[in-house]
Amino acid sequence: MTALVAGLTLPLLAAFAAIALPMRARVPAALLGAGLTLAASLWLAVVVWQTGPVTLSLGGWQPPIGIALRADGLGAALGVMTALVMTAVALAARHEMAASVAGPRAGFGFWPLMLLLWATMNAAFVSRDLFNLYVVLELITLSAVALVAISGKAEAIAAALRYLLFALAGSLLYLAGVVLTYAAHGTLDISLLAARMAAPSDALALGLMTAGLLVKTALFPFHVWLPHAHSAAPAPASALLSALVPKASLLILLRLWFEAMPDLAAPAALLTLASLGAMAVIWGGLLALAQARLKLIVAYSTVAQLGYIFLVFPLAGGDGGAQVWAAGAWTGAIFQTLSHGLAKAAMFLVAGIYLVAMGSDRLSDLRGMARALPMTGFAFALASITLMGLPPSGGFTAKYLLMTAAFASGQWAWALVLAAGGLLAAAYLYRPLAAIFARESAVAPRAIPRSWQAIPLGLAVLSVALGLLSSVPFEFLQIGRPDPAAEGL
Amino acid sequence: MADLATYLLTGLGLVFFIAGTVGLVRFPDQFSRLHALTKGDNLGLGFIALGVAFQAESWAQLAMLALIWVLALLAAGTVAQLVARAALTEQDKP
Amino acid sequence: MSVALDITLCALVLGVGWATVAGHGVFRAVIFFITYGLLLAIVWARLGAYDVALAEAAISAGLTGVLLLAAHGRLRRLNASQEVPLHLNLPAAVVAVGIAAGLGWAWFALPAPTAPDLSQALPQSGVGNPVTAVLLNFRAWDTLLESVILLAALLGLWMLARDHAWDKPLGLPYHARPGGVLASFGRVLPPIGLIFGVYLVWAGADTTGGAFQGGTVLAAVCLVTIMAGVLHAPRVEQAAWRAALVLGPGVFVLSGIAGAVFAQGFLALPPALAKPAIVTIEAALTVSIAVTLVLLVIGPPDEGEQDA
Amino acid sequence: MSLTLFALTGAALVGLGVYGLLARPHMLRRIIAFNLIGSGLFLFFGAAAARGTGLDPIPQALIITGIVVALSASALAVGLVVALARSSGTAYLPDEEGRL
Amino acid sequence: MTVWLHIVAIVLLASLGGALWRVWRGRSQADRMMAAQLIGTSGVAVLIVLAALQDWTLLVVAFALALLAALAAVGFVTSQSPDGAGDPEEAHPPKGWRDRGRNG
Repeated sequence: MTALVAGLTLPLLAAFAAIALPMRARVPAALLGAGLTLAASLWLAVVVWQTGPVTLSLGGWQPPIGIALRADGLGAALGVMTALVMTAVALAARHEMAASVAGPRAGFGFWPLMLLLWATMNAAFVSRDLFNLYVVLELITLSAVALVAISGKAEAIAAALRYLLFALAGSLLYLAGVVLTYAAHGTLDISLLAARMAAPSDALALGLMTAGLLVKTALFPFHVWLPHAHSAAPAPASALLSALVPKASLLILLRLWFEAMPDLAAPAALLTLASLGAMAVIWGGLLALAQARLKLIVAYSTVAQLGYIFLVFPLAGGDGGAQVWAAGAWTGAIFQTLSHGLAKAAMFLVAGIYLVAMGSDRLSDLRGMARALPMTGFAFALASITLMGLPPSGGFTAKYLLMTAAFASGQWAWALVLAAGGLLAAAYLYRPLAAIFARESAVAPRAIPRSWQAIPLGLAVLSVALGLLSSVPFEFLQIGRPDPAAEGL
Repeated sequence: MADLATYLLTGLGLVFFIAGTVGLVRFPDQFSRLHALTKGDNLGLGFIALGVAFQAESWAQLAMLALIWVLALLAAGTVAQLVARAALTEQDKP
Repeated sequence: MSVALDITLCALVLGVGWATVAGHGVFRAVIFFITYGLLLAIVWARLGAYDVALAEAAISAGLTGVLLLAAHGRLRRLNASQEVPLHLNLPAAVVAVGIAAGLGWAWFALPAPTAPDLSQALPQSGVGNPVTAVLLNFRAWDTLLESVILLAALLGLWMLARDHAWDKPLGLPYHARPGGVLASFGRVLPPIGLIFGVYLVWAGADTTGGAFQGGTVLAAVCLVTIMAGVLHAPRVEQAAWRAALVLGPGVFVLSGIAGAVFAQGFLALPPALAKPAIVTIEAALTVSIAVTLVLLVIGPPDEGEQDA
Repeated sequence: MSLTLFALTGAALVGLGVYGLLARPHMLRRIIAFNLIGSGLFLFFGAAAARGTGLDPIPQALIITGIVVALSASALAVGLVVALARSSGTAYLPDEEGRL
Repeated sequence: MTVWLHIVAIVLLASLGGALWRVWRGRSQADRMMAAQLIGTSGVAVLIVLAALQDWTLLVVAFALALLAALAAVGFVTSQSPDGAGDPEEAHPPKGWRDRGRNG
């Protein structure tokens, strides 16, 4: 319980300190807060590993009066992934977002916004209350939009405004569903809703909430806001936005469909969700192929990579939840969520280094970067392996599990999507890799400290290691998993 | 007796409100409308507050009613003056 | 008779809502939106939700209105307040009617109401106003995050400043004719608003009121004094103001941790201490809310622009 | 009777707001439309909360939270619109139909 | 008495509706703002009547409305001034208004 509370309050207090303290004390305070929050997230994972899910009724009030928190394997694992990405971003941002480099405005705003985002991501991973999740989603939205606008450029303002427009529309759709849910059942608690008496308005409520969350997760066709918002932000902010922010709304979707209202998971609805995911995989990949700037390629790849996760709905949802392959599909989707987070953050941090070193992220300007800054080239290559789904990476484990479940359940179409997506990823990542590993280097880039280059490399190595050591996380994710009728393949 | 006062005073208040609205809608130029606005509905509000005061159950409620009226008078007076000036500047603009 | 009153009210609300959307011109939409907030406050009064009525009157009719008016003024000076000609958008109308019809259908499909039973919990909450009990005790986590949302919005707003204006005072440089009507109003209003705002926070424990409503009223009078040139907005780098921003959320978090250390758990308030704890948290929150709201409305550090 | 009236008014306000959001691309009007949708939803919620014996305080608290959240989002959105107008001279998003 | 107060509230709302027509058809922005101000006063009156009808705590809401209506109007007049930050009573912005010499 202490670890859970620490993970929520430490980043909040650090954010307050970063706002109130004078300029020179801000970054140290933020880094201290980041270190402590990382420790709290790891601690929470250890506690969950040893004793099972951690449950806490806030203020001592049980639902439906109060709000309950519950850290299961899924929530704790996402918390650890978030902590690793946040810590890496904080270390990299020391170079990029210090007031002396980014100016006093961005150097002031980045740190508290990052910490607020961290606190709310942690809150989203453990909250069991649908309205509390609405408040959390709004907080994530406002922090994320602010992080997009932080660069101050005209295109960033327009991208931030478009992002806010979509995100608020998504929030209101979600809120409409929450209102209907409370009006029908007098509770907002996910566990209590699982045991509710079904009402005719439930399908509409679930549909509204799902639609809102899809907009926030940028699933095809609601993805139009994402690439420009993610690429217009400064690189450390892009890493947070792409690797972490969509995961919060995604997690709520999983909680709704697998925990709160699994009885409403009709085959047609599950098929629709997965079809949209499949289209995201293809369309996002094709658009990524057409980009000339590294950050835009990486941002469009997020659209595609998020699509895979939606294959979990027909493979593990509804009546399929009781089948033997469900645990594999479920775990594969979470593996995809985790490994994409680590790899995507690594890629954006590499892009940030290149922007500082070369002043540009056009592929034509990045030729031969691996010779000048070998660690960054290595990091980008490892992260690419994860996104392509090549062994032995975490992305491979994810796609392997999903594909096995697809074959086992006879839904071979999803296996085709997985294969096509992998090929597309190889194609769109080949271009930046070819540029970075080109033999000639055009201009001598600015020197980048090795300690900075090592940060994305660390994340990329972790994203691969997730596949090498997959048995521990596999077991971890089963802790508190809804409906664990059958254990894996 | 108290009820009778309420009927009379709130009724009177309504007359002023209606007159104020009619003035707002009918009078052609801005400044006579402004006059209708500040006089009509603030008197109306005063009479309604006074009428309702006869139904009040405590001194605190009476004080509150009086305060509301004073505040509304103050605000309306100020606002009418300022908006009239702003309207003058607005007329200079294309 | 009371149904006739509600019908009149709903007709007005719908008419104003329609006018807000249908009418041409941004300024007209803004003014209709202000009157919309006012009518909605009356609707909440009719529903018996007095705390909501107060919040709606203070926030929707007051602060959001002045926010939109100021923004319209800015856009006009930037030549961006003009609107392209409007026409009927049939697909949008279909979607809108569909959503409204879906909600309308859901109303009749709702099962019998099942509100949580608060009769056991309320006496332990430390306050007599059930809405305050929910906000500051039962669902304190929501309220804490809500106060952080205000903060996040303000940080986001500040990020929109131009870099060279960053060390300038926040918002536009307001000025008024010394001794004029506006300046006098800016001096008369604060005492009234201050007393009323503090009263709302104090009374909120047991009757209509609360930290958000009180903070909004305080913010409103503060804004009037700033717009009347009586008070001046601070700069970002003035530490005391930034400390005021995080005071409320900070006290809230720390009291939550104290609950975890000394009482049953995070955000727990022992019934004996609940009332003083809630009043303390609300007082700190009110300060932060008021300052944050004022700064949210006046905007980032700015130099403004002259009328062409 | 009155509750149904308020709930249906809320639903209609949501519809009006959705129409405004989709059909009125000027960003200031879109912010207003968001507020219409939010308040319509809250009105529906408030009417639903008044159905039982007495008024359920939990929805009231949630609505107050929601009103403050809406104000925060509106303030940031207004700031972004002004910044957009300052940097590009228009309050319409790029590529939005009906640009001036 | 209850019936009469209901009637008063309804008539007040109807008169408020008349002012709404002026917002719709106003000739100038100031015209619309003034109509909104009248609507504000009518709203305060309605709330006072409802206070007597339902619950006297509504007087608090009426007071808040009266206070906040003034804020909107002040926001309007300042936003109408040439620099968006002035007082309509100033003939011209004071000299040096741009140097922001405040706060020392």
